[in-house]
Amino acid sequence: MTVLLAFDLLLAASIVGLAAATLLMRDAFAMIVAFIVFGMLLALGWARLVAPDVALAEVAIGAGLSGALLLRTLAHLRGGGLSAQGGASVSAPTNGATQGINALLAGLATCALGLAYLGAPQNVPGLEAHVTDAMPESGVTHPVTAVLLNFRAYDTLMEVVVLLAAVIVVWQVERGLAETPAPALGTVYQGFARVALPVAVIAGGYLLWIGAEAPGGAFQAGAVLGAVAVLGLLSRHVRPAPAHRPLARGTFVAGTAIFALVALGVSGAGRETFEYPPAHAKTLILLIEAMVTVSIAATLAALFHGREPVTVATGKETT
Amino acid sequence: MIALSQATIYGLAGLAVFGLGLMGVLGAAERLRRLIALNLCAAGAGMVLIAAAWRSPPAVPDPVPHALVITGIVVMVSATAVALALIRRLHSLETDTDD
Amino acid sequence: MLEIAGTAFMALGALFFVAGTIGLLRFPDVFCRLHALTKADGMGLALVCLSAAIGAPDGGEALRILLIWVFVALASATGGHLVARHARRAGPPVREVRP
Amino acid sequence: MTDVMPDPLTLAILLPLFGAIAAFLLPRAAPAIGLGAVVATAAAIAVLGHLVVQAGTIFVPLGGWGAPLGIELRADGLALAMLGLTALIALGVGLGALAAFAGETEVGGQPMARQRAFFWPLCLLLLTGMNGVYLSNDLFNLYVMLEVISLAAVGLAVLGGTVAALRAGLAYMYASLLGALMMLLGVGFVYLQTGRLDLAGLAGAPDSAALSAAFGLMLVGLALKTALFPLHFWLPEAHANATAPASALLSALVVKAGLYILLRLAEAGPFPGEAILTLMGVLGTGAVLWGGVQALRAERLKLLVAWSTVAQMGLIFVALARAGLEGLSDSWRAAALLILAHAVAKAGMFLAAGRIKDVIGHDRISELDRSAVRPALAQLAFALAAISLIGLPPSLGFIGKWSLMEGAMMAGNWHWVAVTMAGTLLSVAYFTRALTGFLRFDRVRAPLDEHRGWALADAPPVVLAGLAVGLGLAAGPILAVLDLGTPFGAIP
Repeated sequence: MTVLLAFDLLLAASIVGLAAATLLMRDAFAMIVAFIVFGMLLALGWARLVAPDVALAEVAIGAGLSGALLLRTLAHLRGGGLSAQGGASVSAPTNGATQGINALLAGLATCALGLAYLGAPQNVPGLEAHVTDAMPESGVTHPVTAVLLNFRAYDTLMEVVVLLAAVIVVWQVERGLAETPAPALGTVYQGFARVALPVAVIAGGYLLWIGAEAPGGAFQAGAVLGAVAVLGLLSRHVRPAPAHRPLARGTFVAGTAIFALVALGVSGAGRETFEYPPAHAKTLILLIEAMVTVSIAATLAALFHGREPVTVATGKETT
Repeated sequence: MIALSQATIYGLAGLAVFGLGLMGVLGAAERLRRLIALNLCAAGAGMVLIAAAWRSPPAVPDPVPHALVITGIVVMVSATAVALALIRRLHSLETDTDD
Repeated sequence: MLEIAGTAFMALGALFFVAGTIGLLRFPDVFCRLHALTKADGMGLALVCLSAAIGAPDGGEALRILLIWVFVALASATGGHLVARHARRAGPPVREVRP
Repeated sequence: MTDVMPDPLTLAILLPLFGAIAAFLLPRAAPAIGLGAVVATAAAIAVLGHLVVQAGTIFVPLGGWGAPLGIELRADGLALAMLGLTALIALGVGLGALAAFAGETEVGGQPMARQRAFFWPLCLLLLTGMNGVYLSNDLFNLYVMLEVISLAAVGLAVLGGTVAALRAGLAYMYASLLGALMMLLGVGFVYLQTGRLDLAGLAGAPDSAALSAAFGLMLVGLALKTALFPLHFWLPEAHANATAPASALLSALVVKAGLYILLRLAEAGPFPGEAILTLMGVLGTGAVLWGGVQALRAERLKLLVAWSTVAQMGLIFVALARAGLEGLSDSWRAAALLILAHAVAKAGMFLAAGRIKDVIGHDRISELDRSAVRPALAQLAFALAAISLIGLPPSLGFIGKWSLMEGAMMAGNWHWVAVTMAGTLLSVAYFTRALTGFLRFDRVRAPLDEHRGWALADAPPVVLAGLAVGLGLAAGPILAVLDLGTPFGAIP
C-alpha cells in the first residue's frame, strides 16, 4: 500500500513538474511536446484514481488532438515546417515586476485554495448512491455513460453544441486561406495508414459499443475516429473539396440534431424532455451515441483541418 | 492531522497545476503559451473534480465528476481549436501587413 | 510460477525503458537517440505487454493486450521512420564521432 | 410538470438551437431561418410567461430524474424578464442585421455574404446559451452554457475579420475562458463541500472554507466575464471593433449572463459576507469613474459606447451593494431593472452608432456633424438611448437609478448615492460629446451630399431606443413580472 502511495506521490510530483516545465520551455515546439507528455501522465493519474473513461478521453482528446492542433498551428506560424526557427519567435516574457506580482498573487491564491481543499469535509456523500439507485432504469450498465447520456444528458447535448459552435467559428475565421502544402510522408507512412486506419475504425466502433457496459463511449470513440480522419488528411486519403461542404455541414450537425430531436420526441404523455421510455432507453442511447460519435469525429477532423474548403474565386484572399 | 490519501495527493497536485496555469496566463507573452496555460488550468480543475469523486470512502468512485470532466475536456478542445484558428488567422494578416 | 515470470518480465521491461530513456538523454544527435528509443523501448514494451498478458484474467484480455503491442510497435516504427526521414532532409548532417 | 408538451422551457432553449442548425445547413436562407427561429422562440417564451403568471416558479426535471441526480430547469419572474428581454433584443438586432449585412461590398474584411451567412448560426447559438443560463438551476450546467455563449460571442466579435477585431477577439476569448475555468474550479469546490451541483444544494450548506473558496473563484470568474473593473481590459476593444449588430448583442446581452449568474448565486447560497459585497460596490465605483473618464477620452463613437458599458456594468454592481447584505432581498430588483434598461438602450445605441458609421463612413467623434447625409433617425435613436443610459425621466434607466438611490438612502448609505450621481454626471458629459456633434454645422468639409433619406435599417435602433425610454412608464408591470415566483424569498 505504501509503495503505491509513494508511486502516487511521484506521479503527482511529475505531473506538477511537467506543468511547470511546459510553461518554462523556451522553444515553442518543446513546449507543445511537454504539454502532450503532461497529458499522458495526467491520464495515468486518472487511471490511478479509477477513472478510466476520463483517462481515455484525456489521452485521445486532451493530449492527442489538442497536441495535434497545437503542432499544426505551430507549423503554420513557422511557415510550413516545425523545425524552422523563424515565424513564432519565442521571446522571453518582459516586465519582471508585473510578472513577479502576478506570480505572487497566483501563488497566494493557490495556497489559499490548497488550505480550503484540505479543510473540506471528507465524509459528505456525493451522488454515487443516487446513481446506483437509478442505474436499473438508465438503459445502460456503465455508470459514467448513464450519467452522460441519461441523468445529465442535457449537459452532454450542450457539450456537443459547444463543438458545433467551435467548428462554425473556425470555418468563419479561416475561410479562403491558401492551403499549406501537406508534407510528403513517404511510402512507409502510407503503408502504415493502410493497415492502421481500418483497424482504428474498428477500435472506434468497439469503444462506442462497449460504452454501454464498460469504460468507453461516444466521446472516446469519436476521438479515435477523429484521429483516423486526421491521419487520413495527412496521408491525403481524405481530400476536402468544396463539393463536400453540404455533406460536412450535415455531419457536423447530425449528432446535435438527433440528440435534440430524440430529447423532444420522447416527451409527452406525462414524460419530460430527455425522459426515455425505459423499454427503449438502450436503443435510443445507442442511436444518440452513434450519431454523436460520427459528428464528433467529423468535427474534430475539421477543427484540425481548419479552413472550410472553398474554391479560391475572389482573388482578394491570398495567403 | 490530515490523512494523506491518494485522492488528496492528486487534488492538491491539481490545485498546483491550476495555479501554475494561472501564473502562465497572467505572465506569458506569447499567444500559444497563454493558450497552453489555460489548458493547464482546465487540467488542474479536472484533477480536483476527479479527486472529489473519492471523498467519502465508497467501494467505487462517484461517476458524476467523471462525466463532468469528460465534458470539460471536450469543451476545452473546442475552445482551443477556436483560439488556434484566431492565432493562425492573425498571424497570416500580421505577416501580410508587416511585409 | 506464472506470477514470478510476469514480475520478472515486467522488471526486465522497465529496465529496457530506463536504458532507452538514458539513451534519449545522453546521445548526441537525433539518429542515435532514435536508435536508443525505438530499439530499447520496443523491447521494453514487448516485455511489459508479455507480463501483462500473463497476468490477464482470460484469453480475450490477453489477446487484446497482444494486439496493443502489435499496433504500438507498428506505430512507433512508422513514427521513428518519419522522424528520421525529416531529420535527414531538414536537419544538420549526422554528427561525426571523433576518436 | 407542465400541461404543455413539450414544455416551453426546453423549447426556449432548443428552438434557437434548431434554428442555428438550419441556418448553418442552408447559408443562403440563413436570415429568414434566423428571424423565424427568433419569432418561434419568442412565442415559446410567451407561453412560458402565461404559465409563470399562473403558477409562479416552474421546475422541469429533465429526464424525469430531478435534482440532485438530474438537471432541473427553473423559470420564475426574473428568468422570464430576462428571456423576454433577450428575445426582444434578438429580434431588434436581427432586423438591424438584415440591413447591416445587406449588399455585397466588402470593406476590408469579410465578404458581406459570408458575414450574413455566419451571423445567424452564431446569433442563434448565443440565444441558446443565454436562454440556457436564464433557465438553468445547476452549477455545472451554467459552466457549459457559459462556454456555449463564449464561443458564439467570440465568433460574433471577429465576424468583421479585421486585424483589430481578431486581436480583440483573441484577448476576449482568453479572458472568457479563464473566467469559465475559475467557475469550473469553483464548481469543483462546491461539489467537495456539498456533494451536489444544483443551486438548491448551496442553500443548506454550512459556511466553510471550501465554500468560501468556491464563491471566491466563481465571483472572480464571473467578474472577469462581466468586465467588472479592473477586469474590464478586454471589453472596450472587443465591443468597439465588432460589426454593429455583433456589438449590440455582446454589449446588451453577453455581459449580462455573468451578472445573472451572480444574482442567482446571491439568491441561492450563503453569500460570503458583507465585506465581499462592499468590495463589489467599490470595484463598481471604480468602473463607473474609470469607464466614464475613458469614455470622455475616446476618439471613436463605438469606443465611447463600449466604455460606457464598462461604467454601466459598474453601476449595476453598485446597485447590488447599495444596502448591504440584508438589503440584498430588495437590491436585486434595482440591479435587474438596470440590467434591463442597459440592455435595451445599449442594443439601440450600438445599432445607431453602426448606422451612423455606415452612412457617414467613419465614427470619429471630432468630425461628427449635421451634414446633409446625416443619418437623422440613427442620431435620434442614439439620443434616446443616451437619455435612458443617463437616467432622465421617464426612461427605464431613470427608474433603475431611482430604485438604486432610494434603497441606498433608506439604508443610510449616502456614498452609493454620491457614486450614482457622479456616474450620471460623467455620462451626461461623455454622451454630450457625441450629441453636440450631431448638432454642429461648422465641421462640414466635404461638399454637401444629397440627403439619402431614411432606410428600413433605421427602424430597429429607433424602436429599441424608444423602448428604453418608454418602458419606464411600464415600470410597475415590469416589477410585477420580476416578483413572480418571489425570487430572493418573500417580498419585504
